[in-house]
Amino acid sequence: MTDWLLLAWLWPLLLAASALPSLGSGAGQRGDRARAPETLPAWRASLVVIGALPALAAVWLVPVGSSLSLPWLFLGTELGLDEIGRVFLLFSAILWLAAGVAVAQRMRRVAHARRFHAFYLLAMAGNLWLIVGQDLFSFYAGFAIMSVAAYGLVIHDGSPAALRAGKVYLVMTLFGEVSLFAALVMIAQQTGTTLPRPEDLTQLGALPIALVLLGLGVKAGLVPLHLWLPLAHPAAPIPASALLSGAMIKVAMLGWLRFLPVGAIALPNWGGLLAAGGLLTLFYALPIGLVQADPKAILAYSSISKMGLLMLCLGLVLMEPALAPAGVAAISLYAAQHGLVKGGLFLGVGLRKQAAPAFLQPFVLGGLIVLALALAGAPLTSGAVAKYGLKPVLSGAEWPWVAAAVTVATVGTSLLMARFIWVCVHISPHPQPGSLWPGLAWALLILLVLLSAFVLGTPASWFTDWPTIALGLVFAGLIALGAWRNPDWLRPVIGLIPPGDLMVLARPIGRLTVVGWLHLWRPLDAARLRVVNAVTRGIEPFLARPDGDAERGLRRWPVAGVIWLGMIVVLLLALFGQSPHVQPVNSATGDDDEAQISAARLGRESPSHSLVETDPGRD
Amino acid sequence: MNRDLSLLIGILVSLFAVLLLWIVYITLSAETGPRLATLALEQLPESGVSHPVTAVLLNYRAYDTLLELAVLLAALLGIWSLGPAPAGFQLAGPALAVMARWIVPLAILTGGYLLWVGGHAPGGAFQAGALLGSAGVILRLAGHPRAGLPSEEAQRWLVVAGVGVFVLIGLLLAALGYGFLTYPKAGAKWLILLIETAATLAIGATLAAAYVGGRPLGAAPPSTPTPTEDARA
Amino acid sequence: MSPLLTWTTWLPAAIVFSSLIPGLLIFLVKEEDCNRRTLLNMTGTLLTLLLVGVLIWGVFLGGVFETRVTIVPGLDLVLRADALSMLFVTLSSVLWLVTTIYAIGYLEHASNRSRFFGFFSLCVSATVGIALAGNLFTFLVFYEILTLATYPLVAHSGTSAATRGARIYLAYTIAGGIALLIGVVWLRTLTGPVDFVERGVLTDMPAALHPQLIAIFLLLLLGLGVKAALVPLHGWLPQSMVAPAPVSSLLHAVAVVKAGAFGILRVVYDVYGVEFASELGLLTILGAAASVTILYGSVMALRQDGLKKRLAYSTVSQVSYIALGASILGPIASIGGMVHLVHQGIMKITLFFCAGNYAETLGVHKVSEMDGVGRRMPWTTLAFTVGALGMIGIPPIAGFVSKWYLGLGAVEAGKDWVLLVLAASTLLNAGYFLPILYKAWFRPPPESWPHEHVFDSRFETLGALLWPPVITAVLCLIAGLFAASPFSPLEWATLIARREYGLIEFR
Amino acid sequence: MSPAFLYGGAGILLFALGLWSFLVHEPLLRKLIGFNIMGSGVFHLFIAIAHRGDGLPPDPVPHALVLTGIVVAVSATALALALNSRLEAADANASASAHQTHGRGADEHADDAKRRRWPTR
Amino acid sequence: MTSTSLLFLPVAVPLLGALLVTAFPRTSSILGVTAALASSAGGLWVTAQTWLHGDLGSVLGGWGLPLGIGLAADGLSAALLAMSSLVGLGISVYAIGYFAGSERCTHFWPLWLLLWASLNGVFLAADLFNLYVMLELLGLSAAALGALTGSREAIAANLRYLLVGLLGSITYLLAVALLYAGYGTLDIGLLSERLQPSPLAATALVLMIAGLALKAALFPMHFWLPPAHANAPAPVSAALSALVVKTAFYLILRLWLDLFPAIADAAAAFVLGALGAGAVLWGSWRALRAQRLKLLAAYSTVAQIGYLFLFLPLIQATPAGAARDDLIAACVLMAITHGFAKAGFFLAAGLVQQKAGHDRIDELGGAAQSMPATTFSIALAGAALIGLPPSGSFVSKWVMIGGAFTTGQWWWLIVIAAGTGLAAAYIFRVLGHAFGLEPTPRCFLTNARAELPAFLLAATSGVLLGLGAGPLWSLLGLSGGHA
Repeated sequence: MTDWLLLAWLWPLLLAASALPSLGSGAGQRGDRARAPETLPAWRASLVVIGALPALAAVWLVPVGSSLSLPWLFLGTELGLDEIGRVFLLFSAILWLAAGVAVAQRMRRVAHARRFHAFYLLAMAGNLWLIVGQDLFSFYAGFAIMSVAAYGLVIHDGSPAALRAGKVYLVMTLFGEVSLFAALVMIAQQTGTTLPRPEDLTQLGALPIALVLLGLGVKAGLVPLHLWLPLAHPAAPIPASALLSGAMIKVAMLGWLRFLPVGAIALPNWGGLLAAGGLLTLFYALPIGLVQADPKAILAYSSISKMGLLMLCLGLVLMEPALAPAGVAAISLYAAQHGLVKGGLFLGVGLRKQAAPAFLQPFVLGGLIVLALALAGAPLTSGAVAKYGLKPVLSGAEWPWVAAAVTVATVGTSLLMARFIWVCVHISPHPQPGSLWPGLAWALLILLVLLSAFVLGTPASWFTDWPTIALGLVFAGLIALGAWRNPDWLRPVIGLIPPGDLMVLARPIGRLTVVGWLHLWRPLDAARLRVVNAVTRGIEPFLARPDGDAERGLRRWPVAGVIWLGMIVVLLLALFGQSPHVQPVNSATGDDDEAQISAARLGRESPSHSLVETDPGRD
Repeated sequence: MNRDLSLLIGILVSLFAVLLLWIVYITLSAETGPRLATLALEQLPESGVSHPVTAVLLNYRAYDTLLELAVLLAALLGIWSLGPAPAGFQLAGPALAVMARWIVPLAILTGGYLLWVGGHAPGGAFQAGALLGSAGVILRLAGHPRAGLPSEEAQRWLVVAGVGVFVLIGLLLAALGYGFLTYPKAGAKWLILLIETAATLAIGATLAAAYVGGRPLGAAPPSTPTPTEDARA
Repeated sequence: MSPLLTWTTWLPAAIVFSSLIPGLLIFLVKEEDCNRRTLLNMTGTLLTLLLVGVLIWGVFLGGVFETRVTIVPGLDLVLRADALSMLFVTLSSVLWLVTTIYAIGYLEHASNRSRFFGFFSLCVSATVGIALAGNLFTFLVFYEILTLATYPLVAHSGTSAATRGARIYLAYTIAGGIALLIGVVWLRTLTGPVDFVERGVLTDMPAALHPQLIAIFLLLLLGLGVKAALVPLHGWLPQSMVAPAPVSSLLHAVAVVKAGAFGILRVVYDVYGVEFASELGLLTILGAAASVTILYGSVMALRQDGLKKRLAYSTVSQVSYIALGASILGPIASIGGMVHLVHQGIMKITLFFCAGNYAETLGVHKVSEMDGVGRRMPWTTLAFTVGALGMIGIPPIAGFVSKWYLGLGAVEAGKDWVLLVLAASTLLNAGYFLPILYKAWFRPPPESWPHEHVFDSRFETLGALLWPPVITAVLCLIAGLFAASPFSPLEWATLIARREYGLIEFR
Repeated sequence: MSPAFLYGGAGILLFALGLWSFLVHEPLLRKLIGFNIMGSGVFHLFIAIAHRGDGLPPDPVPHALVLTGIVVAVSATALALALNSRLEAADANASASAHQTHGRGADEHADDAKRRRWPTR
Repeated sequence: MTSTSLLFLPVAVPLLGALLVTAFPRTSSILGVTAALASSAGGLWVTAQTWLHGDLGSVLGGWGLPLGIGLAADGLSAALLAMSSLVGLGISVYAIGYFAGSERCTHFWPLWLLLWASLNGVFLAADLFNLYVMLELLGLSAAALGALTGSREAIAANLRYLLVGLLGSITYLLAVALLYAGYGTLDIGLLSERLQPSPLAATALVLMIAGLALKAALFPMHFWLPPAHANAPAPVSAALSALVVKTAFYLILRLWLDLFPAIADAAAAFVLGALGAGAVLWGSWRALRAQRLKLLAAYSTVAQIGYLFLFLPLIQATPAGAARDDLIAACVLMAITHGFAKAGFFLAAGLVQQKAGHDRIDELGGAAQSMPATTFSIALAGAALIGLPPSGSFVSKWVMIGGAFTTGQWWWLIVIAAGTGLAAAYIFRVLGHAFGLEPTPRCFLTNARAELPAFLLAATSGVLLGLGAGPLWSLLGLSGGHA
């Protein structure tokens, strides 16, 4: 049964491969540009839907805790399904399916459709491989493929805003990926295995933990690292942003749960840091979300705040290992719920903008309101159930005031949702044909969200902190009333902060670095050039001058004669230099003892030996 | 510049000369062994000639003489390769013509004698060849364009004869088992004589042709046929 | 066993000759006699591949293959097949087959083809010789022959730029060759004939000689560094990009550049022995040089507009991964270095093939002209994408595997700064590859290509031009996806590392 | 001061003189004369070596060597003279032809002639 | 007839050939080639005998040693004899095509065969005075051959060469006279036994080296070589550079090793080494700056001779034994490889000059590209001149550098490195022109008979001598008698 796990992510990968341009057909050499954007045939468009089915099947068919080891694949992959994995697989598969239907319908006639489908399937494969794969390599491989493919989704319609968002997304994702890579390398080295279980991770050093937090923080939207999120979501097509918000950013939580010693040992400082970060994200995103004009931007900021909440809970769990079992389950449940609701909201916005028959619009609005309430955690909704799950974590944490802070945040969220509904009401739809199937899928999704509240939740959980929700709604009603009476009351506030808030600062910083670099590099370059020119100018005349007959002088006989005689004199000096051994043996005039010595010396074996051995030092 | 260079060369050369003088003084004054003299003189009877120098030249160190003739031939071939001979001198005046008519036969005769006497007294191929060469020079000066030498074809054979005879005899002796240039005791005298005569002719022709200074011209000279060739042929 | 023993002596030599002899024959082929030339080419490549296959099978069975020819007493030419040489010989013979097909397609109507293919085969036999060299003398002989054989290829097109490039290439490599010669002879005078031995030869040299050994290592590094394009000595690589595409792909991505890196591996592992080298502090020198090259190469690549120039600088930085792997003491890092020898080869050759395709089919030479190339030549650009992503180190393509092992080995050896270098290099690679991919896939194509050349073939360009990059791209994927399977480059590198470090136990 | 040394010393002096004039004098004829004097100097040395005291006949081998040396010297001188005459002939008609064509001053011709290349084959 | 008694053949056969060719000028080329074949056969036969039976020696005239002239063929002379035979054969085959149809051919053959005879004579001679006569014959015929082109430069250059040769020989003769005076014999073998260190011996050594250095064109005295070799016809300049200059070096090596081991000391060797180093640097630099191909080749000869002289200090500093044998063998290998390489280079250069009508390097592109075989031979010969593997000079450079390290004379390394670099520069400056945009040549060999000798000579130097250096070692091993 476990090979469904392999099929879960391999199937979309294969489909993505088939979406590649076929060799012989239209992509030939002739007019590849003249044709209008081709509409994908039905069967090819439906690939995106079929892609998610094996994953969904895997959720049911594969028992929890089973694992499939493939030593030959990649660097020894280990596919398995634990509780967290199962929950993540479930809601991700559902989301990929729902969005898939929307893609199949909506993205058939649009330009570069084939390319979008290919990237969609690739992202799906990456996401699923990541969830199903237990070992480090699969996680990192899935993460990388998903991120790169998501880039293709973000910049699909090629507008300048999309391109800019894509660039920011890519740069930040790459930084995230690189730090994740470093972290995983250290984890592998310190734990010794590529299948780290929480107890192996206990003795992790500070650096890997920091890098994991940083790497996945980019994907999760930890505040200073969240800049790409509000830019990417509005720019991406609706189904893509649904998945970005719903499935892809949740991966960070999965990664943390897998690669941090959750529940094994207490990490007071790292846990505290994460919790504080979560808190900051939670409260930072809400006000900016409120002032956004684009509904998708609002949803983006709501995702950021929700992720902040999850980070807070994870931080608390890290600080207090006792909370781990309940906390982990709650976090994954909350993540699943948020994923589905956020996905639904995005798809709803899509339908709101392009739903075909006019009469469907009220149903769409109704659905959106339901989902908004679910997100805010209104009673009788899955949001309440999920929030109920988090209660023990928040209450049991060391920081007593955290529960109060969260309630304030809940108020903020409900305000945000009200703002969202307000904006949706004012969208003027321009219907397009073929929105029947997406509508149906959306309806099913809403039904699922509603049902999940009753299936999973206990009666007590249905009414978790309904008073704060009520307060929020009343407050929202008052503002809505004020805005309804004179529309330009809030005008100065709306659009005060552009979507990519801190990105505004990016341009000046960018310009600054470029100027600084030029100032540094230019003088260096100039100096180098000067040196090179000086050298060439120096050598040039020397080489270029056709050198005259340098040897004419040498050729004159007197000169040659002097040189030759000079050489003879030098050689004579060299030979006569060592006078003792050159003393003539039988010279009448030389003194006798000198003769005896040299004769004695020569007495031994052949002269060449004696000469060299006796005075090797001299040469 | 040249002034001090030649001075410098002078100093160096004189230094060099002093050293050499010292060396020669030492070696000559020291009583060295008899060198090759006694050995050469003892072997004289078997060498086939009585005069020691001719024995050394044509028997003990015959190989050197062979090569020496080759050097002469090389020089001539070098001269021929430079191009045709320059124009000869105009016909000699009466005094020179008479003198030539007397001197040339005389030179040839003494050459022949010198060749013969070489066997037992100072003389031999080189001195005889030199005389024949001088006869050629006189004829050239007297206006004979080819210095009394035959046509180019013949000249080539004449010039080659010296080295040719020597090498052929050597190879023949080697073939017969005596070894290259190792004369049998009995025939040594006649072999040497044969080599000497061929050498004389070759040296004479070579020196004359060398004096002509280039490849001999085709046409024979208009003047009276000189007595020399037929006398010798 | 006797019949088996005899062929173990001539097999390595047969491999070298199987590419040498067809090469020499090709010189004599008349220019317009295309099919005979192609026949000779293909027989050469297939024969070499077959023999290499037999060799691998033989080595796998544990046979020892060695051809020893004594030129002069004390100096002998040794061709031996040990694990490390098998890695490089397999790489070069496989890629030679692919590149020959590509070259035949690429030089369809070019001039001087007999001369080209002759020298091409000479180069490959030199590379095979380098791979199989059993001692430093043989290595040096083939190393210099490689220089001689590559010069005419770089100068092949005959333009003034080509001659200038070739001259610069020659100046560097000849100087390197001289330094290597002096180093090798100096070593030989100290230690006698230097055969490559698994754990290094010099481990037990007396302490007095250590300063000399360090000086020798620097000389050897200087000589090998020229071909391995370490920073100060890399000047020739970008200049020799004027060579035709098959040359720059096989030679400047695989044969020549790898010869330098392979040499460094040989010197560190089989001459000095890695423990002894680290004792002398040589590894830190090598590590520093490699890191500087990695970063400098990538930074320079950012600024190049010419596609092949950019790939050249990328080669400069990527080859130093191998040197970096060698410079870290530890089996895992050396596995990373050695496996990168293969991975970088297949990835870089894919990129150069694609660059060649763009130049040949569309006349696109500059990155700025590459808008919308993905639409016009989807399969080539897809191969280019696989290669580029592999270079950046995106799993599951081969590049990630070697980067992973390098990182792991570095952390194992306690050198965390190497992770920083790897991270910076990855970002820089992304910095100069992703814009190309973006332009290719997401930008609309221009009105008309610089000088488009329509081939009469069903595919986007000539079949012989299209299939090689696709094949090598698939190779990258397979090397990545099935890295852990037996007979993969990674397994083979692990085998080598195990022998180099004497870890006897078999996993 | 045995006669042999006297004679040998004279030979050495002759050799030195010949060498000096060979190196210093520029015109070829003086060089050749210098060379021949050097040659005769060496031959005198050989003869001096051959002397074995006044009673005994002299050593024939050096005599033979001298004979060979003389012939070699003669042939070398002959070739040198022939080369030199060709050289002067070449200069002569080169300056003659230069004179007709350019009509410039006499001495310039000499330089031109020296430098103009003889048409090679 | 035992093999020792046939030692005179390599001299007699070419001599006989020369005479025949002089006598029958019209059929000179056919006769000449047959004579060339015969004499190379003779030379190779002597080498084979030495290879099989070890050193050969015989005395001509049957009068025993002190009196008669000895001929000796040990490993050293056998190796050089083999070189001169093969290179001579190559040059002769080339000369047929080169001189075909011009009346110069009748002058070339006799002088060429005389030169060949004197070459073999020098390698086989064991008698000092005989060597003098051989050197004279060599000098004269070489000068005469050099002047064959008849151009003014050629005649002036060869006159200067002749004078230099005469000066060298007369100095050598003076040394012979002194040695005869001092030790009473002219045979090298006897003399080396009787020789004791004395001012006489030292002076004789200096005189001989000075004379032969002039003939071998050692650095300051090389002024006559470039014009003489550059203006001679191609086969002649090949013979001059490859063979004639080698004989002078052979004699210096022979005297240094066999006759004067007791007297020659490190200081003298260092002087010669220094001059050699100067030759390497100055020759290579002038070759790099030369405008004409043949001038480049001539200066390259000056440089290569410098390399040979570099061996002397190394050999002197190494005590007798295997290391010294290696060095001597490497020196001989370098000489032989240079012989083949330079002959191949000059013959190829001649072809290029014939095709292009001139030999100015900068305008050679077209000609070089249209004759692939010739350019390939220039490349192979160039590789041997630079000392790149697989050429023979690579092996000898390997041993030389090894020797420099063992004897601690590291300063020669700088010279060798600089020399190799400069050599690569000037060789590839020529080869660079072979890759222009001219039309593609139809096939490899354009004119087989002319290109084949050059190609084979270059290939031998470039490849065979490198890989096949073993037999030379065993051949020379015989000579030393050491381990």
